[in-house]
Amino acid sequence: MRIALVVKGLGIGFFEAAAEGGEEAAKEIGGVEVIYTGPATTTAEAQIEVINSLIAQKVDAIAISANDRDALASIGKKAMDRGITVISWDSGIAEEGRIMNLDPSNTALIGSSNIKWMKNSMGDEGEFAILSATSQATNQNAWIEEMKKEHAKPEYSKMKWVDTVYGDDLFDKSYQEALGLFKKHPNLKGIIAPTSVGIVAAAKAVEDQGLVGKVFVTGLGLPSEMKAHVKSGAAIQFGIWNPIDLGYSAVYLSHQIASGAYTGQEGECIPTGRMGEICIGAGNNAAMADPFIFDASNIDKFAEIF
Amino acid sequence: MSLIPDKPPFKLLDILYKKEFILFVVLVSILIINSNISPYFLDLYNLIDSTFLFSEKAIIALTMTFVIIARQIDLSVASIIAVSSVVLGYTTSLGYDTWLVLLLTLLSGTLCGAFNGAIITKFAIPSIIVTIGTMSLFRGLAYSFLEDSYYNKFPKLVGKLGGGYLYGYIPYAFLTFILLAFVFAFILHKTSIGKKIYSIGNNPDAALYTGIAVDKYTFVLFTLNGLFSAIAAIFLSGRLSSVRPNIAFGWELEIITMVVLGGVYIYGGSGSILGVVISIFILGMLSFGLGLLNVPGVGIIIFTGLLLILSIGFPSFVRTLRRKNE
Amino acid sequence: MKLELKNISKNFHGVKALQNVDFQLQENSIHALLGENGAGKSTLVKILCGVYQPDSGIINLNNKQQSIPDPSASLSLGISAIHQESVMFDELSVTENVFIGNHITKSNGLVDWGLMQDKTNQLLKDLEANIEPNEKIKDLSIAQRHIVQISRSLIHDADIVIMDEPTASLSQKEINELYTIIRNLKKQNKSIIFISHKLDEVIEVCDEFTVLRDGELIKSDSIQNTNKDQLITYMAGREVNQIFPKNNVTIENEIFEVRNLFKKTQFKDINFNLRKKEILGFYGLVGSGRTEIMKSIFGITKLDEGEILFKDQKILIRKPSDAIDQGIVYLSEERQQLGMTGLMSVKDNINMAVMDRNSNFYVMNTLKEIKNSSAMQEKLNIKVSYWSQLTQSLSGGNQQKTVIAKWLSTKPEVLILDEPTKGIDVRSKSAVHEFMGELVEEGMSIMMISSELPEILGMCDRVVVMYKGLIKDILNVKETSSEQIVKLASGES
Amino acid sequence: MKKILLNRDFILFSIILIILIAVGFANPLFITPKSISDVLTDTSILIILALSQMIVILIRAIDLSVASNLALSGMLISLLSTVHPELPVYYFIALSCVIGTILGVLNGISIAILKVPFIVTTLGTLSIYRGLIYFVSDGKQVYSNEFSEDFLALIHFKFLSLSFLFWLAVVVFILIYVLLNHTRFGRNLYSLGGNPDAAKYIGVNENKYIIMAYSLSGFFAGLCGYLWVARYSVASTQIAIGFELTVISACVVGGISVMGGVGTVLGCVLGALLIGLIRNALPAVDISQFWQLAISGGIILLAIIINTKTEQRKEKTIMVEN
Ligand SMILES: Nc1ncnc2c1ncn2[C@@H]1O[C@H](COP(=O)(O)OP(=O)(O)OP(=O)(O)O)[C@@H](O)[C@H]1O
Ligand SMILES: Nc1ncnc2c1ncn2[C@@H]1O[C@H](COP(=O)(O)OP(=O)(O)OP(=O)(O)O)[C@@H](O)[C@H]1O
Ligand SMILES: [Mg+2]
Ligand SMILES: [Mg+2]
Repeated sequence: MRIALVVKGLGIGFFEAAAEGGEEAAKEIGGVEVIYTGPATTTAEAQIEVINSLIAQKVDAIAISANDRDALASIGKKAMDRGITVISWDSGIAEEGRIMNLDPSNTALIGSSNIKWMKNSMGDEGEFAILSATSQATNQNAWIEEMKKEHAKPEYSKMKWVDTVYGDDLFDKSYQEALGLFKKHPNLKGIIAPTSVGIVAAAKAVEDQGLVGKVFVTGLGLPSEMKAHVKSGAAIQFGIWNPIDLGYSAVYLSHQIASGAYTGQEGECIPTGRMGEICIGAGNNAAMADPFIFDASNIDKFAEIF
Repeated sequence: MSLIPDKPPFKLLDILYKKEFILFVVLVSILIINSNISPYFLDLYNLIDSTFLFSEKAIIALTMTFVIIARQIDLSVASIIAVSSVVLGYTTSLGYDTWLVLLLTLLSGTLCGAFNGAIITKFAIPSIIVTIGTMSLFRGLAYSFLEDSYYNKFPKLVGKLGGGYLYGYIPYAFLTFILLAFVFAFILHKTSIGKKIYSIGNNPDAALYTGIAVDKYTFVLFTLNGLFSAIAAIFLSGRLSSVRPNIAFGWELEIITMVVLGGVYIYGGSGSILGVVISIFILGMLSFGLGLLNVPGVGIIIFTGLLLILSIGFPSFVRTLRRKNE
Repeated sequence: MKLELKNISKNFHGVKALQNVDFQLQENSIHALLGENGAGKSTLVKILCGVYQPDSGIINLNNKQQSIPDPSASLSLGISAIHQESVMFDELSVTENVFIGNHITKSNGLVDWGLMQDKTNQLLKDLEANIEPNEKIKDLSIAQRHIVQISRSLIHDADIVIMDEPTASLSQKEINELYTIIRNLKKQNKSIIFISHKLDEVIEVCDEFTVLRDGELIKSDSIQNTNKDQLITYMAGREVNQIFPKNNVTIENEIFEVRNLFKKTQFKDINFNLRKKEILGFYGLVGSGRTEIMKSIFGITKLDEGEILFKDQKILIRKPSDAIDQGIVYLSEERQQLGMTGLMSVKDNINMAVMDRNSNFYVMNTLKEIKNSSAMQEKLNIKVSYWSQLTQSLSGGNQQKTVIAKWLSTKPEVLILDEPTKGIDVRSKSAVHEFMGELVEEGMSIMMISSELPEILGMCDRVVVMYKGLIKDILNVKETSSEQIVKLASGES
Repeated sequence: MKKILLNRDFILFSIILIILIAVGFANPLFITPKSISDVLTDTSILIILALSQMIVILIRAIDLSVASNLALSGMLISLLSTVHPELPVYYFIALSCVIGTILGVLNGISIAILKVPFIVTTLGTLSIYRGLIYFVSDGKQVYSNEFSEDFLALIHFKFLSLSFLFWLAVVVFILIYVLLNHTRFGRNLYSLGGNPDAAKYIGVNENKYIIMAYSLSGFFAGLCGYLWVARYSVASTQIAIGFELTVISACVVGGISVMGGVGTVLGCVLGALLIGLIRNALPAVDISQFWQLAISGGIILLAIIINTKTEQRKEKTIMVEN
């Protein structure tokens, strides 16, 4: 069985780790070939091109982390019409374009956790800003919506949300945007970057500007990439789910559905190897696990892993 | 009356030196190699589907051919697509009638093109510079209008145009491209309009002194390029069923590559639609073939770059060598 | 013997530009290099300057064999040239243009601007030229540019100075100044190679001559042993008579008139009229505004004020096509840049102004195009092998004929010719003159800008004399003298 | 006086000053010495690349491949530094310059020897060099924690509280100023760009100069490859993507004519400063990030129009008014 693991763009650490997980799942299942692929630029058009050639190769299943939930729906539908199992993971496709979607974690939980980490890092008073990926990113925007809900709660009343900027998941652009935030908001105390590229860039900017201890960075990042910044004090606490597990689950789920053992419909609980069972909820959405929190106490250990 | 022949005596060898012939040979070799390497290549469905990936760009490549033959260049086409797509999404969201939506979309692209044309002709600034500026300006407008929102609802007709097939086989976008290619080939090679465009590209000053309205032609060509970007925007938005400000990012270079690989001289004055059409198929089949081998997108980029340089460099290198031997 | 060339040959992809040419330049002499367009004169010059390498042959300088691999080698051998093509750099200063390609450097390898400035200043003073070394070339007049070119060859203290058609675009007064400089050079023991199509001046200033035809050496001798007619015969290979065919047509009533034309900083108070079958000359120094006036009449540039009347009707010309529609056409003095599209076929060029007439609802009719081209070819005797031949590959004279054919195709009533014979050889020139006569006979009216007085006196009925954007006078050619015209043109009266 | 007012560099300088003052009013923090020094640091790489691009534009060409060249050189030395962190930083800088130069020479050869028009060549190598990054790195990024300390330290060196990057840009400015204004090579570049046909007659070997200009452009792209990687401490396939257009905009705004042979080194630096200023100022004043692209596009366009207009106003005079 050939399962394609399609990512937003090649060369991003998070996805490289996910591919590792996918390979692991394939080995475990046996008889599965994982095709790890993705476009050079993180655009929907380029991703469609990749999926198109996967359809032409008549692969058995495609698991996609989508650059655009709507743009990929019709190509997803086309793939399903040709008898290919399509699921989305990490960043979802609109419902009609896939069988099921695997969120890395519960969306509401990710949103609220980010605000909590911010509070734990900067204290409950002061200004903070968001440094996101592209302004169009499906998952980031959903998380930001949830952050707004959480932030409205009274315990955050003294934390002022002053800005939201976008670094397009490009390191240099994110760095620039972080510098811009410092200029525009001289009293800034925190940055939430719900993207593994943005969080490192923001931490780096804090260090380079000598703002360690004054501005705190949190968000979603890989421990291996954030280790130095936790040590420096630019980041106190941040989180992520295990990308290896995510890639593992995506491939495992694809296999289970493509082999016909499961349908991937709401209400089903699908066994996924070492990850246990993943249960599918409303809109055929499923969540993998709660985000894991990293700080100085455990960063060394996890930096070795992903 | 003296009898001067129109052309020198026909020699079979001359065909070998024709750019179109060389391109054709390249295309055939790619087809042969592809079908040998991948068992999935020679599949009617697959081939038809692969046209979706280049038809929108190809439509713009046609007008871009005119623009480049007239010694100009337009780097803002992809940004015009962004503007037009936003207009398409916005007018749909206002609940306008389908035809009005399409009309306003086409109008927006045309206006962007006209803006380029007006600045280039009124201020006499090289188009490469002007369109570097409007490239940011237009895309910036799309960003500032959409901010972090997006449109995913379009009239049914748009969706059908973008993703649908005529008689279940021929994609509308591809069909449009092929029909337009015939029209454009006719205009360029058989009409006085085409000949004037060649004159302008060859020597704009002489064309002006001959009474050809150089500025008017330049203006119209840029406007047309805008219009066709809007047409491409309709197909693309329909296919993606989503509009985001970064739509068609980086397409301008891909479109120019199509034109230049097709043998259109980048400094104007020479080139043919046939060459461009063959080059579009070369690029389309090349990237489709490499995609079937799961060569990542960047691999395709490298191949395209090499093809671009070698297709022009090799013949001129051979020519230089032969001249040295003379 | 200063310089001796033996058996020089040069091919350009099959074109034999020079075939076994011998050439001798004596010490302290002015040597005329003559020949029709394409005879190979400039090619010879470029070989001496290291721009081209000969395919075969020997170059002896001061009785020593030399090779000239590149232009700087040529300079260091004491050869310096003013080329036919402008070798000026508009955006650079006078100083820099004088030293271009050979900047003086200090011991640390950096350019010594101070020294170059001083030297240029000194030289310009010696030449009594009122030019600032810091000025950019684009701000100079044509004559001043020539002085800069000459300074360039003087600064290198060259023994051999080559001038390839230096007078082609100079007025009489400037030509005379140039002769003074040339004679001074000779006094300083320099040898000069002088190329020109103006045979009168050749006979006046030169000591020896060499004639080339089709890349072959025809004759080399002392000027005293020859005369103008003989030179023409050498060049053309046959006798050419009647250089200025007088046209004895009866001039009819007025057809074209301009009133009070004015364009800021360019010209003002321009009033003249043109009658049917008349040839009206425009004489003036280069840069006196003649071209500017014609450009605004033709709709290339905008007039600030003034009106144009055609057949007693006021007409508005906003772009060239307006003028062409009225039957007024303008043949530019810059043939290559403004007259033709070199990379398009001869047929396309001939038909370029009548595309609309040769097409049915925009669709080109090739038959009509060939018909018109053939008619024109017959009329003008354009030498072309096949219609799709590139115009670029024609010789200069045939290029000029092609451009004329383009305009005649429109069947104009008023023909404006700007320096129609500039840089073309005697035979083609007389063909053009003859042809002008025929056109007038057919009922056309011609305005001709020319900087050659004999041409004006020979061809025109009346002459408009211009000086710095103003009309000094309009004279009847039969009732005036060349002295009077030159005087008016230099602003002396 | 009128001459000064119509001087392009002066107009550009005034525009920069006006923007600086306007932004200063909106956000006084922007014009503190610290902030200005940040802007200068941030613009330094742009200045260096604009200056080297200027050399190419002077001879009527453009190098579209600089950003890809930068990224490829940067990636190669980054990969090496992960394997050999013990090598001194100078070694990496030199290597980056060498790689950049080689890539530049390849451009030059394609244009001069193979006669592939510059737009086509550099459009091609823009893709090729960018694509090669993926292949040499296998799609992986090199992150800050993978670089040696030595590799990153140099960039944080400060002198007179101005950054290393800034001083380097000053050095490059002086070098290129001397090169273009006080060496035969530089002057010949101007003549070649101003009138290529005529340049032949004064013995300028066009091919040699094209290759030289592109190697210089490549050399500085390579240098900036190190600077970029060290500054952001990241090397990936995506770094500096699209930056070539920013660089070209800087040159064009700075009055370097794409028709060749015209432009001053100072103007080029001012052009880069103007663009750097806009990029830094827009986020600092309260303008939505979504408007920034449109505004900077608009300002670039406006600057180009003003530039061209001042140039065109200088018409030559035939008539002496009396
Ligand atoms: N670079 C070149 N490439 C091809 N052919 C050339 C080149 N230069 C000169 N020729 C050809 O060589 C011949 C001699 O040209 P050349 O310029 O020496 O003539 P000339 O005597 O200077 O003519 P003119 O009086 O028009 O200046 C012509 O047929 C010309 O077309
Ligand atoms: N002062 C000048 N500096 C530079 N170029 C000049 C100058 N004057 C004239 N020219 C050039 O000569 C051309 C003709 O100039 P203009 O119309 O002023 O004079 P003209 O009397 O027609 O001269 P010509 O005899 O050259 O036709 C101009 O288009 C320009 O290219
Ligand atoms: Mg000549
Ligand atoms: Mg003139």
